[in-house]
Amino acid sequence: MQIEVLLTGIGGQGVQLCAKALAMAATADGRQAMLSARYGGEMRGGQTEASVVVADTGLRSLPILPSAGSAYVMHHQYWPPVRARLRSGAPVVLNTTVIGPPEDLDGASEFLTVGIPATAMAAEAGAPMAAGFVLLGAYASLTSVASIDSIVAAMTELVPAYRREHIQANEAAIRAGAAAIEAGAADLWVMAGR
Amino acid sequence: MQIEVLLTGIGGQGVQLCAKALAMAATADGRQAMLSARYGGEMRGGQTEASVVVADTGLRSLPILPSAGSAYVMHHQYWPPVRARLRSGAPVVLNTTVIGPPEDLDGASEFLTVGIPATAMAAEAGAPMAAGFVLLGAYASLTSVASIDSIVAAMTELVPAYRREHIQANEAAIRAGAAAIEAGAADLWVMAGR
Amino acid sequence: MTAALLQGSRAIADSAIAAGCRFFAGYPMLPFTDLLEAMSAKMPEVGGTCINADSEIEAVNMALGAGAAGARAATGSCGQGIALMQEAIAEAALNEVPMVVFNMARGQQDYWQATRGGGWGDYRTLTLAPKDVAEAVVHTQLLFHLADTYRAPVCLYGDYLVAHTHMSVDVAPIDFGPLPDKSWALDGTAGGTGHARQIWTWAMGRDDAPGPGPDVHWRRLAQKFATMGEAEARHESYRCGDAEWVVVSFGTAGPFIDYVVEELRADGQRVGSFRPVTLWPFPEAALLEAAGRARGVLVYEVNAGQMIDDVRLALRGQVPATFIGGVSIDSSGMRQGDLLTVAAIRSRVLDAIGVGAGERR
Amino acid sequence: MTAALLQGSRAIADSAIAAGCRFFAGYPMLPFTDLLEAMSAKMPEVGGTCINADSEIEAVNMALGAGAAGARAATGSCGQGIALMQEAIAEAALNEVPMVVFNMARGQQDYWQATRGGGWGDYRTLTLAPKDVAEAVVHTQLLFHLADTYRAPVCLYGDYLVAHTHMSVDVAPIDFGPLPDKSWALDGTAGGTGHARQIWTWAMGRDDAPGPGPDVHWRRLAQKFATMGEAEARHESYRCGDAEWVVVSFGTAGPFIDYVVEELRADGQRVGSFRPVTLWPFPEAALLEAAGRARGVLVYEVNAGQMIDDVRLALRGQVPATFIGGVSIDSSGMRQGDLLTVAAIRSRVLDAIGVGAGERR
Amino acid sequence: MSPTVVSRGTVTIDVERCKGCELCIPACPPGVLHMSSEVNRTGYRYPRLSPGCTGCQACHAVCPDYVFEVYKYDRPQLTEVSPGPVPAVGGAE
Amino acid sequence: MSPTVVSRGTVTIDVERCKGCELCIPACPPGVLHMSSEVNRTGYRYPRLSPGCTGCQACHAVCPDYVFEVYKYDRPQLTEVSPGPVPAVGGAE
Amino acid sequence: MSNRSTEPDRGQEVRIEGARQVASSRADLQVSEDHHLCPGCGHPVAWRILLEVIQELSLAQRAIGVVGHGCYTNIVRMADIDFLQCLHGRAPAVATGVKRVQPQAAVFTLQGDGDMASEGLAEVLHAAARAEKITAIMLNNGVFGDTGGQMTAASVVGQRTKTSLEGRSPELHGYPVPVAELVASLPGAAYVARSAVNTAGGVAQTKRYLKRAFETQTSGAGFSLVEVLTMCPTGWFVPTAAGPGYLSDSMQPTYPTGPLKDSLRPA
Amino acid sequence: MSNRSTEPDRGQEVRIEGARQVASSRADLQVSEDHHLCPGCGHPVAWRILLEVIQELSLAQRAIGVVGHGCYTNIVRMADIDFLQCLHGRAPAVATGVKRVQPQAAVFTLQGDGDMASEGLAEVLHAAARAEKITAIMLNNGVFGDTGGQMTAASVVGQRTKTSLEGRSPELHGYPVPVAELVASLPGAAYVARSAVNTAGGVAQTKRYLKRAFETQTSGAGFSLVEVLTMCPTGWFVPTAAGPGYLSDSMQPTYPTGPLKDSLRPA
Ligand SMILES: Cc1ncc(C[n+]2csc(CCOP(=O)(O)OP(=O)(O)O)c2C)c(N)n1
Ligand SMILES: Cc1ncc(C[n+]2csc(CCOP(=O)(O)OP(=O)(O)O)c2C)c(N)n1
Ligand code: SF4
Ligand code: SF4
Ligand code: SF4
Ligand code: SF4
Ligand code: SF4
Ligand code: SF4
Ligand SMILES: [Mg+2]
Ligand SMILES: [Mg+2]
Repeated sequence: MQIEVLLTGIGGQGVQLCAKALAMAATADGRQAMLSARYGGEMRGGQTEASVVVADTGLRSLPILPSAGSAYVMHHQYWPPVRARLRSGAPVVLNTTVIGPPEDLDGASEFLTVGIPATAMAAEAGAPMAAGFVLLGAYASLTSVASIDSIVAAMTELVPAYRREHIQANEAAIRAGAAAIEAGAADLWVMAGR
Repeated sequence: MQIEVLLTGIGGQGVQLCAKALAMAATADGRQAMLSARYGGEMRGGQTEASVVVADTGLRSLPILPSAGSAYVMHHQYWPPVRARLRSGAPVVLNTTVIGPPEDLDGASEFLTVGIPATAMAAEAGAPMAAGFVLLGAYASLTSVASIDSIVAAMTELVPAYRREHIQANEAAIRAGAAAIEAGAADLWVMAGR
Repeated sequence: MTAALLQGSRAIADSAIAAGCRFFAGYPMLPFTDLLEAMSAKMPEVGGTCINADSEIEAVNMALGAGAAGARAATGSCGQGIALMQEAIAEAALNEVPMVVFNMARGQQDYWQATRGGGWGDYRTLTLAPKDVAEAVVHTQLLFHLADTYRAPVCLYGDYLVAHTHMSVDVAPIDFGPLPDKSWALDGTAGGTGHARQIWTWAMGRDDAPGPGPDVHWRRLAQKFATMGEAEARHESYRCGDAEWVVVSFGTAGPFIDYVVEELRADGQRVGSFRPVTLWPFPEAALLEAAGRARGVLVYEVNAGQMIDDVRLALRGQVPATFIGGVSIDSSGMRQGDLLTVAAIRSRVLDAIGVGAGERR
Repeated sequence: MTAALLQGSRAIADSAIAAGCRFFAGYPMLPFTDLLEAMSAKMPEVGGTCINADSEIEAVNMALGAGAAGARAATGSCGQGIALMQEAIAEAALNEVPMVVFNMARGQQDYWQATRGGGWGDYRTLTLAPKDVAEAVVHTQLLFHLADTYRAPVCLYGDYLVAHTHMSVDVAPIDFGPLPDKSWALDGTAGGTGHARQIWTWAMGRDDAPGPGPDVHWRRLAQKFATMGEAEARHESYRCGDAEWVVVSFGTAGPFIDYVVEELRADGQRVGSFRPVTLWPFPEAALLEAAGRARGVLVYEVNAGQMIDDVRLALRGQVPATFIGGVSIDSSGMRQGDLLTVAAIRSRVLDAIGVGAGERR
Repeated sequence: MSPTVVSRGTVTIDVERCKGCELCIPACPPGVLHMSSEVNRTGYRYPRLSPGCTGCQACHAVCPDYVFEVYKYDRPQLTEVSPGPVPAVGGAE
Repeated sequence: MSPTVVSRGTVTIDVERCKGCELCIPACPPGVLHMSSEVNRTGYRYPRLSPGCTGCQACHAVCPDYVFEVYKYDRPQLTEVSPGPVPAVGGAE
Repeated sequence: MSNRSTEPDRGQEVRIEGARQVASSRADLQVSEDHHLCPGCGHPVAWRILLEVIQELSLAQRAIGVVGHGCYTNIVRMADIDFLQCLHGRAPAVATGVKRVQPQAAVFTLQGDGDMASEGLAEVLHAAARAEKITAIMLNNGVFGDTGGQMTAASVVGQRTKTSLEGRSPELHGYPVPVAELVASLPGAAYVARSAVNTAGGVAQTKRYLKRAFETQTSGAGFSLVEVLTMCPTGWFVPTAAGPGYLSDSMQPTYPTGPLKDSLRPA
Repeated sequence: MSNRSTEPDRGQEVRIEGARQVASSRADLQVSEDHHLCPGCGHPVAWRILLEVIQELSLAQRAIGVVGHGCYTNIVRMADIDFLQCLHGRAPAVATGVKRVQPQAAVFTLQGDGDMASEGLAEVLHAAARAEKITAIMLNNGVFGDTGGQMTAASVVGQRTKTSLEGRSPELHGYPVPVAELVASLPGAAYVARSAVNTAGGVAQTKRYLKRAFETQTSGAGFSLVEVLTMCPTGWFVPTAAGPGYLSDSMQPTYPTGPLKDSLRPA
C-alpha cells in the first residue's frame, strides 16, 4: 500500500519544509518514505514543488512521479502541471486564502478538493508565515499519511536553531489545520496505485 | 635537388642558432629551406638536435627526417640516433676539441668525416662560445649549401640586440671554419635522395 | 543499523565516511552543494577534515594532496566546476594519486566530460553512475576501494535526483576485500634515507631517480587503464533475454526506462532495458550479449547524443542504434526537463519501435 | 608577397593578423609559447592587443570578452592549459561567442580533449588539425571565418611540429566569402534604448527578456552543432581509390603516413592514406566512402587509441579497424617520440597487413 | 484635543511588490512607516504611512523591492491626528 | 723581494662541473679567484685559486653548480708570490 | 490608501495633486521592478544606484557590464544596458578583453564576494595590477548567497554559515580576505572604496563612490574598485529586519567603510 | 691543482693535509650535484640552503615538499626528501591537503614567481588567509625562466622580456604584484620575509629566513612565506656575471629585502 502526494507552491511559502516534515513523520510512524524536491537552483522565488511517497513496506517509486494520488496546493501558479499528474478523484487540500474558493482552481471538479484558509488561519494563530503548516496539518489529518504528533516532532527537529522561536507557532498552525478536517480518509489507501 | 643535414650537440652549444642561420642563409641564397628543431622543453641542457633540408625548388620533406645526407656534430653524446639516420658516405663535420679524433666517433668509417677543432679554434678567435659557428662555417664551405656571406648575414640578423657585441667574433668564427676546409663538395648534391 | 530517511547527499557523505574518507574539499555549486554541507557537518565527528575551498581548482588540488599523503580523499562539483578540475584529475591519473570525485551533474549533458575527460594526455577515469540514492551509497564505498586498488582518481556521476532525493537507506561499511599497501604515500619519514618518496610523472620514487621519464611512465599507465577497462565494466539489464528492442540509458534515467519497459511488457511489447553502471569502462561485451539478437537498440539519454557513441562502438554495427533522447533542461538549469518523464519516454519508445498512435493503450 | 622562412608559430601569427585578429591573450606553455611571443611582437604593429595573461583561465576569458565585444579574438595553450580553458570554451559555445583557440598540443594524446571537450553541457568545438606549417596558415584564417559564421569557439589542433618547424611560406589574406553581421556584439551603445544587447544563456538580448531560458536555448544550440556537423567535415585522402588497406591518421602524422604509403606502393602494396582535416566534425561519410571497400582500416595515432572510436563509428562495423598507433613521448615531454618515424610506422603497417619480415624490402 | 502633524512629502507604496522585509521601518527618520497587520497576496505584511512624511526618500533608498515613489508637496499638508492608534494614510489613490 | 701571502683556508674546484658563470669571482672577499683561460670539456672557463684564501665560504655560498668544497687550515699557510702574474693554486690533488 | 498597480507599465504614472515626484520606483535604465531576490536582500538596492550613476554620468550608451555568478546576476533581467554574463570569478579578465577592444566604453564588473574574493581573487588582483581601465564592483554579503549560505573567503570570523556551522574559526578556516585593502595596495589601482547599503546614508555614500569610480575609469587613471557591503538575511540566517544591524555589528568591524585610495583627488 | 672526480660518489672524499672541511659541495640531503640549470642560475643556490635548513632543524624525516612547475622543479632530482610535484600554481592548495592529513610533517611549497604570482596567486593568498600551517617558498626571478623568459606578474617595470620586448610598460602591462607584501597584509600569515641570493650575505640571510619560516610552521603559529630573489641570466638576457648586479639594480628597488612580518618574535 502506497500513496503519493504532490506539494506545490511558490518559493518562500515553506512547501519544502512541510514536505520534509511529512516524509520524516511518516518514517517515524514506521513507514517508508521517499521525498523528491524541485526548486529553483541559483535563483530565489519561483516554482517550488515536492513529491512524497509513503508506503507501508517495500516502497518502489520514481523520483519524478508518473502519477499521484493526492495533492497539497499552497498557490495556484504552478498547479497545472500538478493537476496533469493527479489521478481523478484524488484528495487535494488547498490554501483558499491565496487561491480563492476551490471552484476557482482549474479542473478542481475532477478531484476531492478540500479548501482551507491556511494563510488566514496562520495569521490568526499569530504565525502569518506558517500557512504551509496549517495546510500540512489538514492534509495529514485528511489522509492519515502521518500522525499529527509525528509531524509536530519532525517540524521541531527541522527548524534550525536560529528559528527556534517559531516552533510553538508552527505547532499551533499544524494542529489548527488538523482540527479543520473533521474526518479521516481511511478509504484513500484503497485508491492509491503504484 | 635536395640535401638534408642533421645537427646535433648538447644544450648551450648554440646548435639551434646555427641551424637557423643555415636555413636562413640558404633561403637568402634563393633556395627553399625547412628547419626542424628538437630541444628540451621545460628543462635546460640535454639533447639538442635540428635538421635542415635545403632544395633548389619544390622542397618536399618530413619534419622528422627518415634519412639524411649530411651531419654537423658538436658533441658525441647524442650522435647514435643521428648516425642511425645518415646515409652511408654522407659528409659529417665534427668538433674534435670535444669529440676527439674522428675515428673515436662510433661508426665514423661509414661516412666522409671531416674533423674541425671548433672549440679550440673559437677560443683562438677570442670567442670561446662560438665553436658552433666555426663548425657551421666548415660545414657550409664543405657542402656549399649556403654561401659564407649569407651565413654571416643571417647570424647578424639572428643575434639579439643585447648580444650585438658578439657579432664580430661570431663572424670571425664562421670564416675561420670555412677557411679550414680546402675544397667544396659539389658532388654532394648528387648523393641526396628525397 | 536501520534505515533512516536521508537526503541522497547526506547518505553519500555518511557512506564516504563509513568507507574511511577523512579528507574532503569542495566549493558550492548546486546540486553538489548539499554534499559539501553534509561533509562539513559530519567530518568533524570522525576527526576528519572538510574544507570549504575557495575554488574548485583549490578543492581538487587539496584532495590530490591529501590523497598523495595517504588519506582516503574526495572532492566534487558539477559541470563548470568539474571542467575546472579536469587538469588536476588528469594529473592525479598520471601521478597515480587515488581520490574520488563526486560529480553531481546538472543532468546528463556531461557524459563525454565524464568518460573522455577534458584533461590532457591518455588517461581514463573510472566512473560509476548510480540509478538512485541506495545505489549511490554502495557506489561511494566501492569508489574508494577502486581508487586504492588502481591508485587512480575515480568518479561518481550523480545528478540532482541522486543528490536531492530523500530515501530510507541503511548506510553501513562494506568490505570489498584486500588492497595493495600504501607504502608509496608521502608522510615525510623517508627523507635522508636515500629512498625518499617522490611523486612526479618523470621521477616516481627516489629509488629509480631520475625516474622512468614520460615515455615509459605513460606507456605503463596506458597499460594500467587497459587493464581497468577489461576488469571493471559493470552493468544492469532488465528483461533483455527475449527482447526485440533494448533501451539503453544511464544513471537516474534507468529506473524510468525500467518502468516504461514494465508497462510496455504488460502491453505485449518485447522490450528490455540495459544500463551501463560504469560509464567508463563501458560494458561493451555485456551490451553486445544483451542486445546482440535484438531488432534494434534505442538509446535514451537526456542530452544531444553522447553515450550513443559508446553504444554503437559496443554493437559493432551488428544491431542498429536509434537515438530517442534529447536535450531537456528544467527552468532552474539544475536538472533534466520534461523529457525525463514516463509519458515522454513511453511515447518516444513507441515511436521508435513503430507502434502507431492508434495501437497504443 | 613572396615566401619567407618562417617558424610555424610566427607564420600562424602572421596569418591570424592577416585574417583580422586584433586581440590575443595567452600564457606561456611549450610548444605554444612561441605563438604567444610572435603575437606579442606583431600585434602592436597593427594596433591590436596581445596580453601575456597571468593564467590560461584569464587568457581565455579575456579572449571571450574581446570576442563578445566584436573583435576577432584568439587564445591558445596546450594540454594542461587547454584543460584549464575548458570551462570557458564551453561558455563561449553556449553563449555563442566566436573565438579561436590555438592548441599547440604536446603530441596527439589530446584528441578527446579536442573533440569531446571537458567543458560542460552539449557543445562541440570545430577543430582543424593541420598537417604542416603551410596548411596551418590556411587553417588559421579559415578558423576566424568559421568562428564568425557560426558564432562559436573553434580550435586548431597543432603540435610541436607545427609550432616549431620553419618553412618557406607565403602568408596573405584569404577571402572565404560573406559573413553574417555582428550587430549582436556588445559595444555599449544600446543602453537605454530598451534594446540593450545582452549575452547570457538565459537571456540572449533585451528584446526577448527574460530570454529563452536554458531549455530552448540549449536545444537551439544542439541544432546548430548538428548543422555544423553536417556542413563542415573536411578530409584529405591519398591513393585510397583502389586501396586494400587504408591508414587513418591526423595532423602532422598525415605526411608520415603518406610517405610510407608511397614507399609501400612502390613495393606493390595497395595501401592508401586518409586524414580527417576536421577532427570534429569527423568526416564520417568521406571515410566510409574512401575505405568502405577496403579489406581493413589501420588507425595510426600517437596515443593509447582515441580517434579510433571515431573511425569505428564512421565505418559502422562494415570494415574492421586495427589500431597501429601507441603512446610515444620524447624525453622532453613536448612531442611525439620515436613511434612517429617512417621506419616505425612502416613496420607497424606491414605487421598489420600481414606482410612477414621476410617479404619486406 | 487632536495634535496637528505636518507632512512635507508623501510616498506611494506598491504593496503587492513588498516582501515584508521591514527595512524601511527603521530607515524612516520621522518614524512614520509601520507594518500592516494584513498580508498581501504573497502573504507578506507591508508598510503603511502615517502623517508626517518629510519626503526625505530614505525609505526609497533602502527598499530592495522598489516599492516606494516619493513626492514632495508644494505646500506642507497638515493632518489632525487623534491620540489613539495612528491612522494609516497613503499619498495616492 | 717576493711578498708572502697568508692562506687560512683553501678550496677544491670541481672544474668539470663548473659552468663558467663567474659568480664566484666577485663574491670572493680577498679576490683570490680568477677565471681560467682554458675551458673544460663542456667548453666553459672555470675559476682558479690564488694564494690568500680565508676559507670564508663565500664562493661556496654563491656557486650554483656546487663546484666548491672549502677547508680551513689548522695553521695558516704562507706562500711567497712573485710580483708577476698570480699563480694558480688548488688546495687538493 | 490604495494598492498601486503592479503593472510595470510606465504609462500609468501616479499623479498626486499639489506634489511633485522626487523619487521613482523605477530608475531610468530599469525595465522592471520585479525580481526574485529574497526579502531584505541588499543587492537590489545596489543595482538601482548603479543604474542611476550610469544615467547621471551620461554613460548609458557607453556602458558594458560584465556580471559574475551570484544572486546579483539577475540585474541582467531588469537593466537596460549591454551586459555579458560570464563565468564565476572571471569578470575582471572578461572585462579586460571587452575594454581593450572597446576602449571608449565604460566597462564594469558586478560580482559577489564569493565571485571575487573566493573563485576570482587572482583575476581581480591581476586586473588591478595591470592598471586595467575598468571598474570592478563587489557586492560583499559575506556568503555564497545563491547557493544557500556557505562560507566564502570574505565571511567574517565567528560567522555561522552552512559550511562553518560552529562559526568561522581562525584555527580551522582562517581569516577573511579583505579585497579592497589588497587591491588598494597595488599601484595599478587608482580608486578603491568600501561602502554599505544598510542605511539610507550608506546608500548615498555608495552612490558617491560609484560615481567616483566611473570617473576614474573615464579619466583613464587606472583600475577602480568599489566594495559594497550588502545584506543577505537568508545566508546569514537572521530575520530580514535584523539584516542592517547584522551588517554593521558583524561585518563592518572587519570591513570599515570609506575611501581607501583616490588617485584622482588633487594631491 | 687537479680536477676532482665528478663522480657523485660520496665515498671518494678529498682529504687535505692539515685542514678540515668546512663546506661540502653536496648538502646532506642532496643525492647529486648535477643539474641541467643554466650557468649563473640562482635557483640551485636556494635549493641547497633549503636542504641545509631542513637538515639543521632535524626535519629531514618530517619534510614533505610540494613543488610547482618551473626550472626549480628539478630539485626533485637532486634532493633526498619526500616530494610531490604538482600542477603549475597549485602548490599551496596541494600542500594544504598534505598538511591536514599529515599534521606532524613540515610541509613546504617551492614555487617560482610565474607559479606563485601569476598562475597561482589565488592559491597562495587563500592558503595564507586560511592560516594554513605550511611554509611557502617563492623563487622570484621575475620571469618565466622555464619557458624562455616571458613576462610574469612579478616582472618589474621596464623589464624587457620575450613578451614585453620594449620593456614592461605601466600603460600596457601594469605593475608587478608584490606577493610578499600582499601575503604579509593577511592576518593568517605569521611569518613573511624576502631575501636574495645574489651575494654571499644574501645567501646567509636567506638561510636565516627559511629557518625562521620552518620554525613558524612547527610552532603552529600560522602560514609562512619566504620570497627569495634569484638570478635568471637566461631570461633576463644578460651575461651570467651581470646577474647579481641586475638583481640588485633592477629588482631590489621594487622588491626590498628583509623580514616583513614575524609573529613569533616576542612582542
Ligand atoms: C565555477 C563555478 N563554481 C560554482 C558555481 C556556483 N555558484 C553560483 S552562484 C555562487 C555563489 C556566488 O556567491 P557570491 O558571488 O558571493 O554572490 P551572492 O549570491 O552571495 O550575491 C556559486 C558558488 C558556479 N556557477 N560556477
Ligand atoms: C597550467 C600550466 N601552464 C603553463 C605551464 C608551462 N610552464 C611550465 S614552467 C613555467 C614557467 C614557470 O615560471 P616560474 O614559476 O617563474 O619558474 P622559473 O622557471 O622562472 O624558475 C610555465 C609557464 C604549465 N606547466 N602548466
Ligand atoms: S520619504 Fe522619508 S519620511 Fe517619508 S516615509 Fe519615506 S523615509 Fe519616511
Ligand atoms: S523595505 Fe520595501 S520590501 Fe521591505 S518592507 Fe519596506 S516596502 Fe516592503
Ligand atoms: S673560501 Fe672565501 S676566500 Fe676562499 S676562495 Fe672561497 S670566497 Fe675566496
Ligand atoms: S660560481 Fe661556480 S659555476 Fe660559476 S664560475 Fe664559479 S665555480 Fe664555476
Ligand atoms: S540569498 Fe542572500 S544574496 Fe541571494 S537573494 Fe537572498 S538575501 Fe539576497
Ligand atoms: S632559465 Fe633562468 S631560472 Fe631557468 S635554469 Fe636558466 S637561469 Fe635558471
Ligand atoms: Mg556573496
Ligand atoms: Mg620565474
